Amino acid sequence: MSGTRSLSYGEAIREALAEEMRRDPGVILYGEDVAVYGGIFRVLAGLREEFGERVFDTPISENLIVGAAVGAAMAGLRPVAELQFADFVYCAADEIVLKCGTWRYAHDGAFRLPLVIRAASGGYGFGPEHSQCPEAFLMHQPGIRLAVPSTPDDAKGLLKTAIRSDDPVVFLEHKLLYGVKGEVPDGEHLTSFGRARVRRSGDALTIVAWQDMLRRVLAAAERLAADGIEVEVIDPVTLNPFDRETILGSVRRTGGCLVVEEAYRTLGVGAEIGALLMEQAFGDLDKPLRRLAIPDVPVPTAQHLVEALVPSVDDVVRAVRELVG
Amino acid sequence: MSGTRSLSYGEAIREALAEEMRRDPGVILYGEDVAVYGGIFRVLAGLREEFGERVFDTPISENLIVGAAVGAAMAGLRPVAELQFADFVYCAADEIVLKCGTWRYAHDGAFRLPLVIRAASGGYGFGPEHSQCPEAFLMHQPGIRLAVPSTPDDAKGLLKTAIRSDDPVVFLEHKLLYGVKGEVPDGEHLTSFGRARVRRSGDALTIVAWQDMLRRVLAAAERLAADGIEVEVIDPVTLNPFDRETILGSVRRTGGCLVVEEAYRTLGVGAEIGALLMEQAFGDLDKPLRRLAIPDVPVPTAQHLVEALVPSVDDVVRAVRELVG
Amino acid sequence: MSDAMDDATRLEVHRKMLLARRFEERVRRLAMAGELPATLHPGEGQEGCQIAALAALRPDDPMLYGHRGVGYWIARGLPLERILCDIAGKEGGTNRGKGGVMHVVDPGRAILGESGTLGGNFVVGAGVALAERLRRGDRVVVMFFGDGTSNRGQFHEAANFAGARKLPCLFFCENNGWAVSVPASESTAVRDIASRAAGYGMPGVVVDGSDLEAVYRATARAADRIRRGEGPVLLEAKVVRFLGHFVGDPEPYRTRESVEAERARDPLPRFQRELRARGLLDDARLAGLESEITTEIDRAVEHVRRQPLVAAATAFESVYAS
Amino acid sequence: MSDAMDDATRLEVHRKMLLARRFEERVRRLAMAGELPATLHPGEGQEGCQIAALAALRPDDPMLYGHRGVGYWIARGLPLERILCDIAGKEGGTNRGKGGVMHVVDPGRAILGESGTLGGNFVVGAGVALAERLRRGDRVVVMFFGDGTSNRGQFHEAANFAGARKLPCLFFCENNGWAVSVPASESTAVRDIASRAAGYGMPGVVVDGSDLEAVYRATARAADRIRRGEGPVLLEAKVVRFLGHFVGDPEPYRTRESVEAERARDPLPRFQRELRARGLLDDARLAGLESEITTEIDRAVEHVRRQPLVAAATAFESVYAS
Ligand SMILES: Cc1ncc(C[n+]2csc(CCOP(=O)(O)OP(=O)(O)O)c2C)c(N)n1
Ligand SMILES: Cc1ncc(C[n+]2csc(CCOP(=O)(O)OP(=O)(O)O)c2C)c(N)n1
Ligand SMILES: [Mg+2]
Ligand SMILES: [Mg+2]
Repeated sequence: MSGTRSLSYGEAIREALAEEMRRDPGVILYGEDVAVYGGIFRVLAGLREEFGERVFDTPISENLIVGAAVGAAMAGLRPVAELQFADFVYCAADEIVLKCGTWRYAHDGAFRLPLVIRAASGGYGFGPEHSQCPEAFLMHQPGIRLAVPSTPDDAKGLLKTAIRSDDPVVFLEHKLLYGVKGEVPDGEHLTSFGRARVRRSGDALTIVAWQDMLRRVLAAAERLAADGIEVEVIDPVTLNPFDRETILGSVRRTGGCLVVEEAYRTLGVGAEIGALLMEQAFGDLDKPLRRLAIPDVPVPTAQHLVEALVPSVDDVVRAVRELVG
Repeated sequence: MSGTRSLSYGEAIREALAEEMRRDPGVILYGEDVAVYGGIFRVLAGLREEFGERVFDTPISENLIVGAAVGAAMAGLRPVAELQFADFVYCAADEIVLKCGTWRYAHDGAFRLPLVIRAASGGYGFGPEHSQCPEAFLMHQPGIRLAVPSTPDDAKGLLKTAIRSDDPVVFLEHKLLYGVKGEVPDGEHLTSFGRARVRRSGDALTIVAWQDMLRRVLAAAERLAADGIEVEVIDPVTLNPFDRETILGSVRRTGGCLVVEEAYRTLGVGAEIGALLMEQAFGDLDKPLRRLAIPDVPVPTAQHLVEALVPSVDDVVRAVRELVG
Repeated sequence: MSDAMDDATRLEVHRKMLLARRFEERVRRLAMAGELPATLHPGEGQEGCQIAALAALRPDDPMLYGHRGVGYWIARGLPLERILCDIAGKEGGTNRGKGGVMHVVDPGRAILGESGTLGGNFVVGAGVALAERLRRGDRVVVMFFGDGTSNRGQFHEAANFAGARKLPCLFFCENNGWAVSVPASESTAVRDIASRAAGYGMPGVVVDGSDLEAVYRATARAADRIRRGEGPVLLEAKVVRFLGHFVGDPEPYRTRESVEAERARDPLPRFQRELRARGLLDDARLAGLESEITTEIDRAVEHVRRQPLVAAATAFESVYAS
Repeated sequence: MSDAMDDATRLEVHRKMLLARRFEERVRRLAMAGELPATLHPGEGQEGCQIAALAALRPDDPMLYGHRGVGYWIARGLPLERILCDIAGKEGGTNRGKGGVMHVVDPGRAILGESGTLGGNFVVGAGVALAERLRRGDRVVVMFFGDGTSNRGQFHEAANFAGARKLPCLFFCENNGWAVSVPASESTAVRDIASRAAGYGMPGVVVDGSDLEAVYRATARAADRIRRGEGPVLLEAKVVRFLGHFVGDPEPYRTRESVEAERARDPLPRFQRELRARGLLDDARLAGLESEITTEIDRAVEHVRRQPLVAAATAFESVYAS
C-alpha cells in the first residue's frame, strides 16, 4: 500500500489539475490570470508550461468565463474555469443558475455538462465584494454540484472527482486554506461526493462546519475536550450532493446540533440543517439548534471588523457550553 | 371612515405607482416594455401618458436596469425598475447582491438607496428561465428588502411603502395573481414591512405561505375545516424584514408548522423557518416540521409537468392530515 | 461564383420557407383555438432569411438559434411533428415538455438549443467555438439573435473573446427593429448592429434580409472566412417582423398599416418571382408544392393529436447526468 | 484656446501629481513594513493623467473612480489622512473600515465611490447620469476604468444606454495595456478601446496619457460636448503602469527592463520640463514643493498613527438606512 505526502491545499489543487490534464486531453483550464501568473493566488504554477494552449488567460468577462464552460462542455471538453473570487458567482449568476443549472434539463438531457468552476471564497481584508462564502446561494439551485474541501487531501480528491463528473460542479477554495499543509495519499486519489467526514467523534453535541470554520471548530473542540466535553465534528465535504444521513445519524446520538459557517446567517446552510433535523430527527433532539454565522451584514474590509462578525473559536466554545450546559 | 373598492392585483400595482408618482416627482419608472406597452403583463396602462419621460423603455440590459437604479437613487431619485421575469434577478445578480446590497455598506452609509425592483415571479408555462420564485436567493443577502404581496390590498400598500423606503426593495409580483380581485381601502393606503398577517386562525397547525401558494393553502384550509381541522395560516407579507415573532407566536400555540412555497425545497424559505423554530420554539413543538416546495428540479414548460412539481391543494390537505392525524 | 446559391439550393430554400410559413399559420390557428399553448414567437417574414443563411452553412455547423419562429429547425430538417410535440408537451418531441418550443434540441442535426435568458447563446456558443478551435475542427458555430438581444452584456463579452481568440463564430443578427414593443431607435444607440463589429476586431456586414440570394452569399462568404481560421464575423440582416411578438400580442405599439406597408419586403413572393424568372417555378409547381405541404402539416397535426402527454414522472428526470 | 490649461491649473496639476507620487511611495513603504495593509493598487505613472483629466472637469462633476491609485482623490482635494485612515481601518477615514481603500467616498467632493466588481461603475454611473439628465442638470458624470474592465458586459450595457439616451457621461479609459498579468493583446480584440465608441453612437478619442496638456484638452472638449447635451464620449488615454498590480506583486509576467524602458513616458519629469520651459518651475521652487509635500505626508502619517481603530460595533452599522 502506498503512503502519503505532506502538501499544502494549494499544491494539492495543482496536483489534481496536473494529473487530470495528463489523463484526459479534454480537460482545459482558464480564467483571469490563470496561465502566466498561475492564478491570482499563485497555486497553478507550471501548468501553462506543461499543457500549453490548454491553459489560458481570459478577458475580465465573468459571464463569458462560465458560459463558455457550458458550451465547451456541451461540445465534449471538460473545462475547468476559474472565477478569481467566489463573490463573482453573482457576476455570472445567469450562467451559473440558468445555464449550468438548467441547460441540460431544459433540453431534456441532450447534453452532459462536465465542467468545474473554481472560485476562492472567504478570507479577510478584501472587502465586501471579495470575501463572501456563497454556499447557500449555490446549494439552493438545482443542477449544480457544490464541493467545499477543507483539507489538502479532500482538495485533491474532490477536484479530481469534480473534473470527472458529468455535471457542473462549483468548487469553492477557501483563501485562508491555500497555505495549510496536510497529508495527501500517494497515487490516484479520488474523494467521493456526498459522503460527509466525521472529523472528530464525541457524544456531547454534533457540530457541522467546513473550511476555515472547521479549523476553528476543531480548535474549540480541543479546548472543550480539556474540560471533558467531547463534541462530534462533521465536515459535509460537498453540499450538493448533501450527506443528510451522516448528520442525522450523529444528531440522533448526540441529541443536538450546532452549525458554524462563514456565510450570512439567514438562509445560510445552517437553515437547511435545522429544517432537516426538525423534519427527520424531531423525536431524537433534546437541545435547540444553534447557528453561528455572519449576522446578516456584508463583510467589511478592516480585519478587526471582519473578526467581529465571523464566528471565532471563543464563540464556538461559548455556544457549546451553553448548549450542553 | 372611507370604504374599499374591488381592484385586481395588477390594478392595485398601477394605482400605487400612479399615486406615488403624483406625490413625488423623484419617482421614475422604467424597464423593458414598460412605457408604450404598459408592461409585458399590461398592468401599467396610462402611466406613460400621465408621467411622460418619467416612464420609459430600456434596452434588454438587465445589469444596466438594476445598476442604473442604484445610481439614480444615489443621485436622489426614487427609481422603480422592472425586470420582466423574476428569474432575471440572476442576470443582474452582481447589481442586486453587490450594488443594491452592499454599495451603501461599503461606503459606510454615505448614500441612501431608495429604489424598487419589480419582477414577476412564478406562474406556469414559460419554462425554466421564466418561472422561478427567487425568494430564498434574495432573502439570504443583506441590504435588500423583499416584499411578496399576496392580495391587491397588500400589493398596493406594500408597493407604496417600498417606493417610500430609503433602502433597495425587491418587489415580487406573482404572475398568476395579476388578474385576481380583492378589496383595497380607499384613500392613502400604506402597508408596513415586517408585519405578517394571520390570514386564517386556527389551532391545529400553523401554515406559512404567500402569493399563489397562499391561495392554495386557503383552499385546503376550507376543505380541512369541513372535517373540523382548523389550521392557522400566516402570510409573511415581507421576507426581509421577516416577522419571526408572529410565526413563533402561532407555532407556540399550535405546536407545529407546515411551510408551503413555490421555490426549490433545499434552502427555500421553509429552511429558515424550520431553523428558526428549532432555535426559538424548541420546547413548544409537538410535531415535526413539514415543507412542501418544488423538489429541487428546475421548472419545466408543460403545464402538467409543472403541476407535478408545485405543491397542490391536495398536497397541502394530505400533509396537514398526516401532521395532525 | 461559388458564393451564389445553385438551383437545387434555391428550390430547397423555397420549399422550406413555404413550409415554415404554412406551418406557423397552422400553429397559430391551433393556438388561437386553444388546442396548443400559445408559446411560439411567430417568425413570419424572417423565416426565409433564417433558411437561406442556414443553407449557406454546413448541416454539421453547430447552431444556437433565436426565439423567432420555426425556420431554424425546418432548415435543418427537423420533422414537424417533433416541433408540435414540443409545443404540446407530448411524447415524441425533442425535450419532453421540459423546454417546450424555447428549447427544441437535436444534437444529431447540430441544433444545440437556446438560452431562455437572451444573450446566453453568445457565451455558450463561444464555448462551443472554443472547443472546435482547440480540436482544430473546421465547423462554424452560428448564433442567431435579434437586434434587442445585442444590447445584453453577454454579446460584448462573447464577441470580444471570439475576436481576441479568432474563434470560429458567426454572429447572425436578425434586425427587425423591435424588441417586443420597443423600437430599436429607443433602445439602441446605433442603427446598424454590424457597426459594433469593429470594436471586436471582426468584420461587420449588413445585408437585406428580404434578398435571400444576398443573405446566402453573405453567409457563405462569412463562413468561408471563419473556416479559414480568420476569426468571427458579425452579419446583420435587416428583416421585418410581420406579426406580434407572441401569438395574441395586441401590438398597441404600432399600426397594422405600418406593418402592411413593410409586407412589400416579404421575401416569399419576391423569391418566388425570382424562381419563376429562372424557370424554376410556375403556377402548377407551386400548387403542387402547396398541396404537398398541406398534407405534410396535416399529417403532423394528426400525429401529435394521437400522441400522449409526457408522463408526469418525466418532470423529475435529467436534472443531473449522474 | 479655452481648451488649454492655464498656468494656475498647470501648477495645481503638477503639485497634485507630485503629492500623489510621493504619497504612494510612502504608503507602499508603510505597507511593506507591515504598518498598513497592502491593499492599494499603485497608480504610479497614471496619476498625472487622472489629475489632469479631473482638472478639466468641474469639482462638482460626479466621479466614479478606478482602483488604480490615489490620484482621483487627491485631484478632488481629499486630505491625505482620510485616505490613510481608510487604508488602516481607523477612525477619521471616509468609510470607517467598511470599504477600505477600494471604497473611498466623499459626496461633498462628488466622489461617489467605486464598485468592487469591475464594471459596476458603468451601470451605476449611467444611473447617476440619468438622474442628472432628467433633472436638466449640467454636470458630467465621469467614470474611470481600465482597459481590462472594458471587457465586462456592464461596459456595453451602460455605453449603449448612455448613447441611446444621450446621457451626460464621460467614459474615461486608462489603457495601461495590462489587466493584472494579462496583456491586452491576449484578452482584448482591439488595440484601441476607443474603437468601441462607434458601436454606441458616441465619439471615441485616443490621447497620449503622458501628455498632460493633451489629456486636459481632450477632457475639456469632451466635457463641453457632453454638457451641451450631445451625449456621452469615450476618451482613452494610453498610460503606463509602472508598478505591479498590487503592492508586493512579483510581476512574473514582465521584465523589469520592459517597464523601465516605458519609464521614458513618465509624465512627471515631462510635465516638469514643460513647466520649466514656461518659467513656472525651477530647482528652488521644486525643492520647496518637495519639502512642503514631505511635511504634509509626515503630518498625515503622524495623524493616522494616533487615530484609534474603528470600533468593532461599526461593523454592524449602515446596512440599511431605515
Ligand atoms: C435576459 C432577458 N431579458 C428579457 C427577455 C424577454 N424577452 C424575450 S424576447 C424579447 C425581445 C427580443 O428582441 P430581439 O432580440 O430584437 O428579438 P425579436 O423578438 O425582435 O426577434 C424580450 C425582451 C428574456 N427572455 N431574457
Ligand atoms: C468582476 C471582476 N473581475 C475581476 C476582478 C479582479 N481584478 C481587480 S483589478 C483587475 C485588473 C483590471 O484591469 P484594468 O481594468 O485594465 O485596470 P488596471 O488594473 O490595469 O488599472 C482584476 C482582474 C474584479 N475586481 N472584478
Ligand atoms: Mg428585434
Ligand atoms: Mg489595465
